[in-house]
Amino acid sequence: MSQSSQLSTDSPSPPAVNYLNADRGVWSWLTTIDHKRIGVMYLVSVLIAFLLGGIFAMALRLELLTPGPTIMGANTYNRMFTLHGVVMIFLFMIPAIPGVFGNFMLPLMLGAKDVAFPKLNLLSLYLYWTGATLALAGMIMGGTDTGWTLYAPYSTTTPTTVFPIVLGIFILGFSSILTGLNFIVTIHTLRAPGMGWMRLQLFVWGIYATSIIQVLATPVIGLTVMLVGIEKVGHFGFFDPSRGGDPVLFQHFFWFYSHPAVYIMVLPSMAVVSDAISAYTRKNIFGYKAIAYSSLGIAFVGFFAWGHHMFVSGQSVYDNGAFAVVSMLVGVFTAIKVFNWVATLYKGAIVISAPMIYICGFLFFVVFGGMTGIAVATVSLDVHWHDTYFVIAHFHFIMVGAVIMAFLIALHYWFPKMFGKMYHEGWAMVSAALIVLGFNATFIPQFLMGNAGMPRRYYIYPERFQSLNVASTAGASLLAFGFVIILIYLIYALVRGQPATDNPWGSRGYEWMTTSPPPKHNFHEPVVITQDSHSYQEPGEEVEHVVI
Amino acid sequence: MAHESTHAESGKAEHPTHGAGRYWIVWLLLCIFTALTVYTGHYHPSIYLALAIATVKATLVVLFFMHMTEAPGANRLVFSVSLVFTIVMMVGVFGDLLTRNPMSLPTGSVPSEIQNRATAP
Amino acid sequence: MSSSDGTHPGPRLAHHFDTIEKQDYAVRLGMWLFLGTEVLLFAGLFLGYTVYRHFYYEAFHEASRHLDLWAGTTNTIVLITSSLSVALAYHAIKQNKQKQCAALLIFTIICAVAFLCIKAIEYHHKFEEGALPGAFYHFSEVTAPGANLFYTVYFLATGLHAFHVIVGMSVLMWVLARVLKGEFSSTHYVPVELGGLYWHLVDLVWIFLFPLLYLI
Amino acid sequence: MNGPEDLLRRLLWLPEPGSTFAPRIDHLHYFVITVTMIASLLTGILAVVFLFKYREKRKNQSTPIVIPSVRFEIAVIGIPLFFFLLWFVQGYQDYVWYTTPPENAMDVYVMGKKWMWKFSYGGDGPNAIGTLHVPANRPVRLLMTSRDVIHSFFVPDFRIKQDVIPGRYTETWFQATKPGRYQILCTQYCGTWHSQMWGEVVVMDAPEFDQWLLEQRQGDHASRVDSGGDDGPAFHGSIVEYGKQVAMAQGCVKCHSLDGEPHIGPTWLDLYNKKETLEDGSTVIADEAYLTDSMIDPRAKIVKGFKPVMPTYKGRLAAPDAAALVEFIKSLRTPGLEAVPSKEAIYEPVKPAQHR
Repeated sequence: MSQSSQLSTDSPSPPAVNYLNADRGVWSWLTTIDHKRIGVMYLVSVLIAFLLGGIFAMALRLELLTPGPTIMGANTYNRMFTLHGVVMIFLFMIPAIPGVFGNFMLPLMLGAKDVAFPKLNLLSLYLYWTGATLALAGMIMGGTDTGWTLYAPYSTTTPTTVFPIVLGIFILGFSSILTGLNFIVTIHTLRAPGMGWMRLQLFVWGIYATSIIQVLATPVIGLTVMLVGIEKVGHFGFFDPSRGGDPVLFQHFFWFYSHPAVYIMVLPSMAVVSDAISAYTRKNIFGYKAIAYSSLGIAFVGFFAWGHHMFVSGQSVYDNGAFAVVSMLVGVFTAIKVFNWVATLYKGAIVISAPMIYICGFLFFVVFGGMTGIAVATVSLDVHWHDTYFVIAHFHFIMVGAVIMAFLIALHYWFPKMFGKMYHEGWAMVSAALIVLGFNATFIPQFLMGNAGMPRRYYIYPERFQSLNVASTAGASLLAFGFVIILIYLIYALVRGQPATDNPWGSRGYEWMTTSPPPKHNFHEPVVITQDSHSYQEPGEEVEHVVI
Repeated sequence: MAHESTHAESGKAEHPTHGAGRYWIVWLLLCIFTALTVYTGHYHPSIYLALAIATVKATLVVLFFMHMTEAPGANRLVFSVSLVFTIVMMVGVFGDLLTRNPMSLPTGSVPSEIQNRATAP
Repeated sequence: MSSSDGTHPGPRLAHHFDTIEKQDYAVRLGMWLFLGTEVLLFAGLFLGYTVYRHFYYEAFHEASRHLDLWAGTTNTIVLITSSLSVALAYHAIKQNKQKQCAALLIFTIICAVAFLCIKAIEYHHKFEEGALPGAFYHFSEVTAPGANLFYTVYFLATGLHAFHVIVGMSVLMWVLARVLKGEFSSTHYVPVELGGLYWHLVDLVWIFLFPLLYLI
Repeated sequence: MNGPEDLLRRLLWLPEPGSTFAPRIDHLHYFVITVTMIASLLTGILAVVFLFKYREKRKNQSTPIVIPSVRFEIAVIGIPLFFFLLWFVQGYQDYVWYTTPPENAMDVYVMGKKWMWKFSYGGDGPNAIGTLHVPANRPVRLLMTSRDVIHSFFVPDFRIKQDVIPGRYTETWFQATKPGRYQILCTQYCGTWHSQMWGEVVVMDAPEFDQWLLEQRQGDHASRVDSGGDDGPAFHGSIVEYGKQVAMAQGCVKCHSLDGEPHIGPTWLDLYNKKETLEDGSTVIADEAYLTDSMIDPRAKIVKGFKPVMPTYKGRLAAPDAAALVEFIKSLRTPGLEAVPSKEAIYEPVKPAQHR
């Protein structure tokens, strides 16, 4: 609040020519190889996907208001939760932070003029659009009802249209691989002079770890969905038990990607928070190396943990034990990060603002969501919770509680840099409070539902679960209301917002060294890095050192 | 450029050149190993031997044809990490198959490892 | 250092790179990352193979005996030789021998075509015998349970590999066209190198597929 | 039930424990969830407290550099790791206990199919759809398979769950502690009416159960309790009885004898699991898949010595009818064979120690 009013006093006129108005016309956007424009196009695309997935989610919650049929039939419901999952995961979560903020910010943070392969970057966006179109075509052609998990042999025998959707996922996978590949090469080769590895911002570290997973895990899901598609169309028997195929093998394949995929979504969120928390507390990040290395640790260990999705699938008892232990290690890495964030708040100079409200919410959600993750990775407890609403609530705590909160933090934190406009802090704080509250109201009842034994993907449910479902739907409406407010004030800010200064938050992130919005080639003069990232001391300034 | 990376990362602009002879030697070795694997595979089939020979051949290709010996560290790391994850995938799945409750294996399957037990009754 | 002022045309430096070395380093790293992706793509199929071989040991053994070992061996030699020629082409261009490089690339592409022809003949045999994947399996000589899966894996793995052969061949043709236009030289040869790397990967996959499918 | 624990259970909406397994995992559940809630609330509250306590006092305020001590670092890694590993050890012990059925457990075969549960008691025991009768305080092992896609057998009150997979068997076991009726839910998505794939476990006192089993075995088919559930077909009598009705109604027995005599088609006596030689010389095991396929596509695999004259029953046999026919065929056994309990699975309790 205070920020924007202060800034209007010393705001210089924004640069006349920037990346937004350097070239004009739709065609100049569609053929651009400017990472910033590609980031903006990703932003528009993922927001549309989010809206679509959100509408599905609300429809599902409304359907679950009553135990019996409410507003739709069973087949519609089954298609809808599948589409909710596919849209939210493949079209929103996975590209959200890397696609939008990774593309936009990564080169700025490195002091580079662009990503290493700009054309490949554009190709990756086009592949995203192609995949999205195919998935949407699949929906229009009748949709599929397999759930986003596509478990064989149901997915290979269902009468619904599976093929366009799996083809869509396959192509989206390619888009994801190319983005990751591009980022890794960019980080290796395009760091400005003076930018050593230990001066990388934590957002860059997070994106780096994410990209490794994207490059190495995504081909496996590509192969898996193609096998499902081939099986559905050609009856090759690969996953078909009546032809000797092994449906449990499908689950191995699927989770070998889809567990690390959780970290494709979460690591960038943690990266955003690490960066933003330092900026809003005006304080050096606590434990830089620990946060950076724990990102790599999560990326690595995340590859060994997929079997904890299969504890009741008939998997070997020994494998279950091994996967359970490894899952605990992921928890430890996350715990290290959480301690570091909280310690960063300690003795800071915190600006009370919408992103800080999200950060407080984020900390609670990550601990609760993460520790319920540990709970479901505890083998015996998972026997009761597996495939119930407890698991749903757990992963929504991470997917919504962590990823969407971080997406909103990133959107607010970088909005002035991206568009050169300020949003209204007061409305932002109101909607932040609504969203944090609405989120809790939506998903805490779902934990209880899971305890009581309500299975996931239930169109009709026993009456004893109704009160909790009503509570959850009420919370979801609050959540939706919060998102609508954000949409309104951000659009207002785009059109009528106060012009932003180059660095309205006083952040020491390298991306703030250029103008808002940045010029076409990012910097007006060559960049030389002379300072550690997240360092809030003036050169030569004596500051107190506190040991905790 | 980043001070620390000029040497490590700027590639192999002036790596030691060698004659074409090395490629011919590798090719000859590959052919010999192919003959060996066909011979052993035909008369004494053993998957372990076949895989061992294939690994040797693959190593030759990677090291000399693909110039892994001269590649910078990052490229080596990338390729080895992909191999590590391949192994992780195999180990995870086989850890399951080999120790799974035998009745939870597909009907009609006679796993080599537990063949005796399954056919006993 | 190697700009386009010399006798040989040099590579173009993109605006966001400082030096050609850095740019070359970047594309090489990008290529290796892509190869890593490919490794994991095939890893999935190899895993499928090992799992089903473990389940249906007998069927896999029997079915493997019905593949044409000579065709497989010939194809192995063809691919190894093409790998050699592509490596030699790289060696040639580094020494500024454009013509030799072009000839070797043409030889590599001929090898690729030969490989595909032999593969097509093998496929044709399998179609006639009815040794086909999954539901289409009606090969009477191997009836042990799981035999259909051997052919499922066989067709999927060799099919995906053949697809890579076609892609690799197209890449090499594109490189060849540029070599013939005289675009490459001892100072600018990275595309030849990358095309070669991709081709070696195709060879690498076959080195493993061959014994696993034909010799167990 | 002691007070605080029962209160916690109600707060968490957990159903009353109905099996010997339930209290074991409930204790761990309380432990884990309490620590989780404390940890997350502490983090959240601490964040909010810091937010106000350390809010920016003046513009460009300088902040101290906070450095972790070794003690802090050890605590940050050690405390979570300690708790996580403790839970793992406890959880894994319980899990091993849960996956090791006692030797003396009573076996019930469970077949999941879209969208119903079928139970059969082995030998000449009764079959039931939708309702599983078990004795209280006796271990019961369930050997489960699926006819079509993956299902999952879940009884919230017993805290047990196990996926049911086509083409193979999985097992689970429980020992119910109190007579009563407990809901079975399917938790693996299996199609349109996944959410209606319910059943019921009826736990009876042991003597009462023995009596029930005896009655079931002694005929009087009309009084059998094959409740079809809400959506299941209304059978009267066992599934085998029903299969027999179907066989008569469809005219199967005109060509397939029930006494071992070859007729126009192969006899059904002892047909199940028999190794048949086909026309092309290959062999096939007459299992469920083969029998079902032969109803739908009879000419695909003709047994040697018979003519391809059977018409297809595709579209003429509903899925439950086909299933009942298969069960009927399975029931046709010569006396000598009948003594052997039907064993589709490799029957062996799994003791982890037996494996490598």
